[in-house]
Amino acid sequence: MNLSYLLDPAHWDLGASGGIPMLILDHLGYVALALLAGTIIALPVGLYIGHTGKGSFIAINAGNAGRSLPTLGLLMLMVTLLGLGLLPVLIALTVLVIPPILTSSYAGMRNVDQRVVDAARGMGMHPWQVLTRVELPMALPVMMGGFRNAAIQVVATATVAAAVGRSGLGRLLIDGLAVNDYSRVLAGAIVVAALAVLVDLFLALIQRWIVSPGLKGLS
Amino acid sequence: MITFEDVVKVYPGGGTAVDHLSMELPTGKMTVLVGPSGCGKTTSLRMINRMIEPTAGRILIDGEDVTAKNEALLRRGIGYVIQHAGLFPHRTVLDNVATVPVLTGSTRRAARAKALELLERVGLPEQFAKRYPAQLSGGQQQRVGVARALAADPPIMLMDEPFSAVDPVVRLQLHDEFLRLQQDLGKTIVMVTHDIDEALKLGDRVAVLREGGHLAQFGTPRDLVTNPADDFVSGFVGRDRGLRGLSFDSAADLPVQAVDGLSLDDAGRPLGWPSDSGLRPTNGTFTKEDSLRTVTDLVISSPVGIAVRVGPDGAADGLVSHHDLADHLASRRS
Amino acid sequence: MITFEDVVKVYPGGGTAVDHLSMELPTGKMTVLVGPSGCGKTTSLRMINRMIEPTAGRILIDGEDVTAKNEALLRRGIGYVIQHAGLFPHRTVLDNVATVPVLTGSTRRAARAKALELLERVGLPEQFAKRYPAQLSGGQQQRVGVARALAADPPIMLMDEPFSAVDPVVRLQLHDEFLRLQQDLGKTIVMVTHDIDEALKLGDRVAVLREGGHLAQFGTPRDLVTNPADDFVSGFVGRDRGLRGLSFDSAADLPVQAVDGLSLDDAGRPLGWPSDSGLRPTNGTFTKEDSLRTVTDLVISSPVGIAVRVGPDGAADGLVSHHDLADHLASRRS
Amino acid sequence: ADSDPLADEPAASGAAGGAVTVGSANFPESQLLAEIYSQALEGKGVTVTRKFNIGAREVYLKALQDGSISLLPEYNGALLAALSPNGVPESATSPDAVLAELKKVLPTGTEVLTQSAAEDKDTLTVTAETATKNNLKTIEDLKTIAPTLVVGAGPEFAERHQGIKGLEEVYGLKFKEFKALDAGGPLTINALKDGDIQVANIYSTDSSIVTNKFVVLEDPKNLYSSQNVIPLIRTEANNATVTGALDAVSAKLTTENLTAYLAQVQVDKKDIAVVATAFLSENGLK
Amino acid sequence: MIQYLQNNHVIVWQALQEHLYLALLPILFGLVIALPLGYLPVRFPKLYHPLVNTFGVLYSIPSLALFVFLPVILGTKVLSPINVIVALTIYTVALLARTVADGLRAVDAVVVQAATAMGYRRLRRLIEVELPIALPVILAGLRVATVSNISLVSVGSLIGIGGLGQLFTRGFQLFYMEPILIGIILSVVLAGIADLIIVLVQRAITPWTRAA
Ligand SMILES: Nc1ncnc2c1ncn2[C@@H]1O[C@H](COP(=O)(O)OP(=O)(O)OP(=O)(O)O)[C@@H](O)[C@H]1O
Ligand SMILES: Nc1ncnc2c1ncn2[C@@H]1O[C@H](COP(=O)(O)OP(=O)(O)OP(=O)(O)O)[C@@H](O)[C@H]1O
Ligand SMILES: [Mg+2]
Ligand SMILES: [Mg+2]
Repeated sequence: MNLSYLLDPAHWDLGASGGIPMLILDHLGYVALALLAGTIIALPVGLYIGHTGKGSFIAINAGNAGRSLPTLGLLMLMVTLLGLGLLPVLIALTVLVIPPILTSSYAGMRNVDQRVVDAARGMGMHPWQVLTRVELPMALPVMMGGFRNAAIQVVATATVAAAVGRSGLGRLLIDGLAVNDYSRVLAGAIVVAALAVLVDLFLALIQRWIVSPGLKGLS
Repeated sequence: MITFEDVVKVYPGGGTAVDHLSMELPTGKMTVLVGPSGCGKTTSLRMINRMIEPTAGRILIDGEDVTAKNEALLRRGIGYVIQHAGLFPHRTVLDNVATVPVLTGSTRRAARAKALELLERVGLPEQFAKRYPAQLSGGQQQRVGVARALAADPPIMLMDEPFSAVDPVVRLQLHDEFLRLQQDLGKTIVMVTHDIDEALKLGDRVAVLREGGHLAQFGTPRDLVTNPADDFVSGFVGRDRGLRGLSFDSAADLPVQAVDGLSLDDAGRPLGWPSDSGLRPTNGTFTKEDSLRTVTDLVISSPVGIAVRVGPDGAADGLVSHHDLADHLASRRS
Repeated sequence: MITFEDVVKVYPGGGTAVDHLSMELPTGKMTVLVGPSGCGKTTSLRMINRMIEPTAGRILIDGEDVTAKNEALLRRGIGYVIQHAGLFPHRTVLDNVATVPVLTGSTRRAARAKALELLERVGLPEQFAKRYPAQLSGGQQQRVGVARALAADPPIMLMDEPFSAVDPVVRLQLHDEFLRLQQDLGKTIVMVTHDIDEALKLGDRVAVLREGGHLAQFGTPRDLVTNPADDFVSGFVGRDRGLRGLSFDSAADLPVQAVDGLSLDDAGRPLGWPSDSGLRPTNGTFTKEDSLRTVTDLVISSPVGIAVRVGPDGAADGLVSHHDLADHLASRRS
Repeated sequence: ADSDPLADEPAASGAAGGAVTVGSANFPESQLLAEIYSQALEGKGVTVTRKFNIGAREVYLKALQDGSISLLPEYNGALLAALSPNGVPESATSPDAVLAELKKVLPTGTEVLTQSAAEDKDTLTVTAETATKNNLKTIEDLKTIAPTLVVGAGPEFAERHQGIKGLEEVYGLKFKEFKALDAGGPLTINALKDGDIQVANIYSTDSSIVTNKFVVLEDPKNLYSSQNVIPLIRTEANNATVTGALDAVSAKLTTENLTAYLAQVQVDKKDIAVVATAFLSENGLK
Repeated sequence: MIQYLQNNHVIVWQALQEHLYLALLPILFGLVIALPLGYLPVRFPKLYHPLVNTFGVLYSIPSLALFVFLPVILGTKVLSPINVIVALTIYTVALLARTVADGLRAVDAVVVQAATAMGYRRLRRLIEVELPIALPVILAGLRVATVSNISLVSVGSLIGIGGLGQLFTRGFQLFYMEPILIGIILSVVLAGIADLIIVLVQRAITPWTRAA
């Protein structure tokens, strides 16, 4: 295993367009946009289904069906349909993050102890207050679990963007592969895995911050 | 006063949970709903704060139909203690208790101060305030549940098997605390249990429900024990009816003999019964406030068959023998 | 006989759970361990089948140290009924009960036949056999737990709060069934509970443990009630000690008066006490097999202060008044 | 990793009856040629395993060396460039000269067969608009404006002598930016069309050049030397039958017919296998 | 699309077969490895977090990188399907071992104690009591792993081994939607069928979960 590419300071030049820092930035950009889009789409649906119990069959199966869509195929399909540009990458990655976010927000809501919800209603909370003050905070540990899963997955998978000519850490893999430079591929793999771990750690910190200590051990 | 007027609840797909229930629960008193599992106790209770809507009939609070009020506002004025406490796991004990005051517009600061006071009141010292429910024992959680329901100082409290999750020893302790609290507060309380002992001990009124949501009897604990309406009620009240009945009779009018043959200390307090092998313990004493049941027990457990009555200062002021008691009990008849 | 010889259990990091415990649990009898939460009951029980190893001391079964035997084999010979039943959720009721026979090499067919018989015995008809535990009520699950422990026909049974998960009414029912079963089977049973009533009702011997794993008293239920070793035991046995004590005294020697003034049917069975307003119910009768407690209760609850004794055929054969009872109770002294 | 006990297929075996694993690069022409080779070999009773679409030259040469594949369609000039670490000798410009040089540097255990007349060169291509505006005819004309232009090609272009390096050494071109896309594939072509890049590396046989009226810049300094299609094969997989079949194919291949058949794949979206069969039968090879 | 299928049914069929084999073998291997591995943290609870973290990192290595690296590490040939199989097995293990551990850890301690007290020895107890009870959780994990594997295989097409993924690259190179669409549909259908099979198996072997 050859770490020369990774350790070469020239590849860590902050400004260089093919440098690792820029690639990380682009990569994180895809990741963040996909997570944002996925959350906007999946979270309300998951919460609604979990809250009402209506359509849980759909939630579970849509989750699984979503997972079965091959990201690479979807990406290539989107490129042939929509042309180059950022949109195809975003669509493919968003489809990837929807299932874990959907199923975890659904499961988080389902797992909320109904007796507690009952107590909240019994104290005179309005439905919206029950949702925001009781159900959501209690569902958070499970929801964050799903979100972290989605994040790890999308960090690893965003590398396929390079297969359709986009930037991101996948460049190290695709370009390294194309010129038979294993050191570069290795650098890519390491940086991606490290980034995934860091993103996960970061989210774990957020989780600690927003999840009530009273729920420790309930996730 | 809470009035049930011909209330019926039929669950869609289920049978009749509550069947033409009419009763009046007096203000400032505790009414206990008791009956076997599935007889409609919880359903009846939850119709009061409209967690469940009746199929027919009306429920009035002080003459006003509960359906006339906004649901949420109605509930904020009614404390509700749920089985297993139903505490919010994500909030500290303090914030659990402060919930309703905050909901009703109190400042967080004021609500917390109030909550602290209430925790004190239910026997939880300040150091528990910052804990989360998961860090409390079952009995402590129940207390928080009660404190939380009291927080808005609601005139009415609903309690669904509030003491069922704790072991018998702790339960007895909670009962006593609760009775003391209620003496201070004088709330209108509706409580559900399936433990007849609990019902008889805590209730000012007891409503016995039977399968299918029928009211079998509504009355004071004494009514139930001494005049069960039917076999179902007498079966439910169980064995020892005679002895149980004695708990409602005061020992105040029980004639006593002069104190004699008992060793006393300087202050006149009983030391024991002299015998060949030294002093034998009295095994307890009673006062005028005790019940005939206590006296009966003392007579029987006394080594000499005589129970000792003491005055407020603890000095022996009378004796009751088997025969004295028998006379008194026999004379109550007819 | 199960012998505890100076048994000590100290959990790593915890305090002493069992402290120099010595006692002898007689063969063919039921011994109940009772005491407040955390006093070491479960720990003591589980050292018998080596689910927990003692820190010091020995436990012998019929003189043989339990550590001399292979763990798994030892356990197969000891039935264990765990709190909340601990049934295997993935096996039918029948296969749950058949587990140990299959483990010990019985054919599945034979084990199932046996299991079916046992289910019958604990009051579960055949149609329950194919169900899964989740399809049973709490009380039914407890019965399956008992049947499962009985399946290998072990001479010894350990039961950890076997009746705690069910409501009071069902619990009484299970108690009675269990006493009947034990009368047939005559196993050596060790049971844990924290309910003193249960202990006094079911145990041939009762061991009262106190905090810190000390044995406070070991004796028959009657010993405990009439001669509590110390304040802890008398406090634990609770109020009504006098009345409780009467449960152990038979009504057989209680002198009775001739039957008089009671309306009887043709077969001599009591109909009630005549009065101006018609017949008043006797509120129950007793036989020579009943306890003095039952008689006391009947006398008190009787509308005329007189309890009616009946013979095996149900015909009234004697009357007991308040004074008769008082005489008898008083005469038992000294 | 030269002898691998886990290898699941007898890929490297050049057994007498003939069993050949045919590979291809990851662009349609290479796949078409590989399919033509495969069908021709099958026609002669050779057992063929297809492992197409492997990747860039750097990758598939590795596969050839470790025996994962035993035959590939190659281009003599590009292959020579890839195998000459110190650059291609100036003299090697004619097909035969290239072939002679190539034979000197072939990895041991591999050989090339007769090369065909069909050529598919790497080109630098611009849109007609760019060409007119800047008056571009040859690569040399790019010299002044190169620093304002983005060039797009497969990722490997960045490191190759016949890519960015050679352009700088031979023509002194320094582009504003290099965009890694694909080897003359749709990314590159679309990027050129859309103006994301101004200069593209496209293969000369590519039908999109005609369709889009792209302008191929001339290569006066012969950076892209002759690029004749030539079979590259592992020696142990070769035998008379194989050589015979492949030589027959090479004899019929011309730049024109290759371009035409490739257009059937690229433009008409015909199946590669069908087009290959058509080639063989229309050229009397079947 | 029909047209394309008619013209290319041989290729599509081959791709489908290859896809199936590349996706399902790792599931099998992964399951076999994950069962004992997932049991470890049950036996030695201290191992739980280290194991979960390790699997988390493994799962975050991009598949393409793994496909490329395995030949270097294993000494396999670059085009050998073993690379893909090993890579996907690693992902399967990373997913499943955790599920197995979680499933086993979630088995009611009271039930385990009951079994011990009845005289079960450790191994038999694991096989007859703990594993069956953990099955619903494990199978739920297996469903996710299977479906993910089936969609991951196609990434292999970037290095020339990818089952239905070959249809993606082929279509992409020609800028031609049909093969991509066919590949996606077949991949999804394959995943759906595999998922359905697991669900049916689960229904058959865990009848008690439908009780109550
Ligand atoms: N949401 C519901 N839908 C249908 N039937 C219901 C519903 N809730 C309760 N029931 C039925 O109505 C009857 C009364 O239920 P309820 O909960 O009031 O009983 P309960 O007296 O509180 O019993 P427990 O002591 O077991 O709590 C029962 O037969 C129950 O099965
Ligand atoms: N595994 C353990 N490690 C450390 N301490 C323990 C452990 N198990 C029990 N203890 C402690 O040992 C003491 C006795 O526990 P045990 O479970 O025997 O009590 P118990 O009498 O059965 O109580 P309960 O009525 O609550 O079941 C308690 O203080 C308990 O906290
Ligand atoms: Mg209820
Ligand atoms: Mg215990």
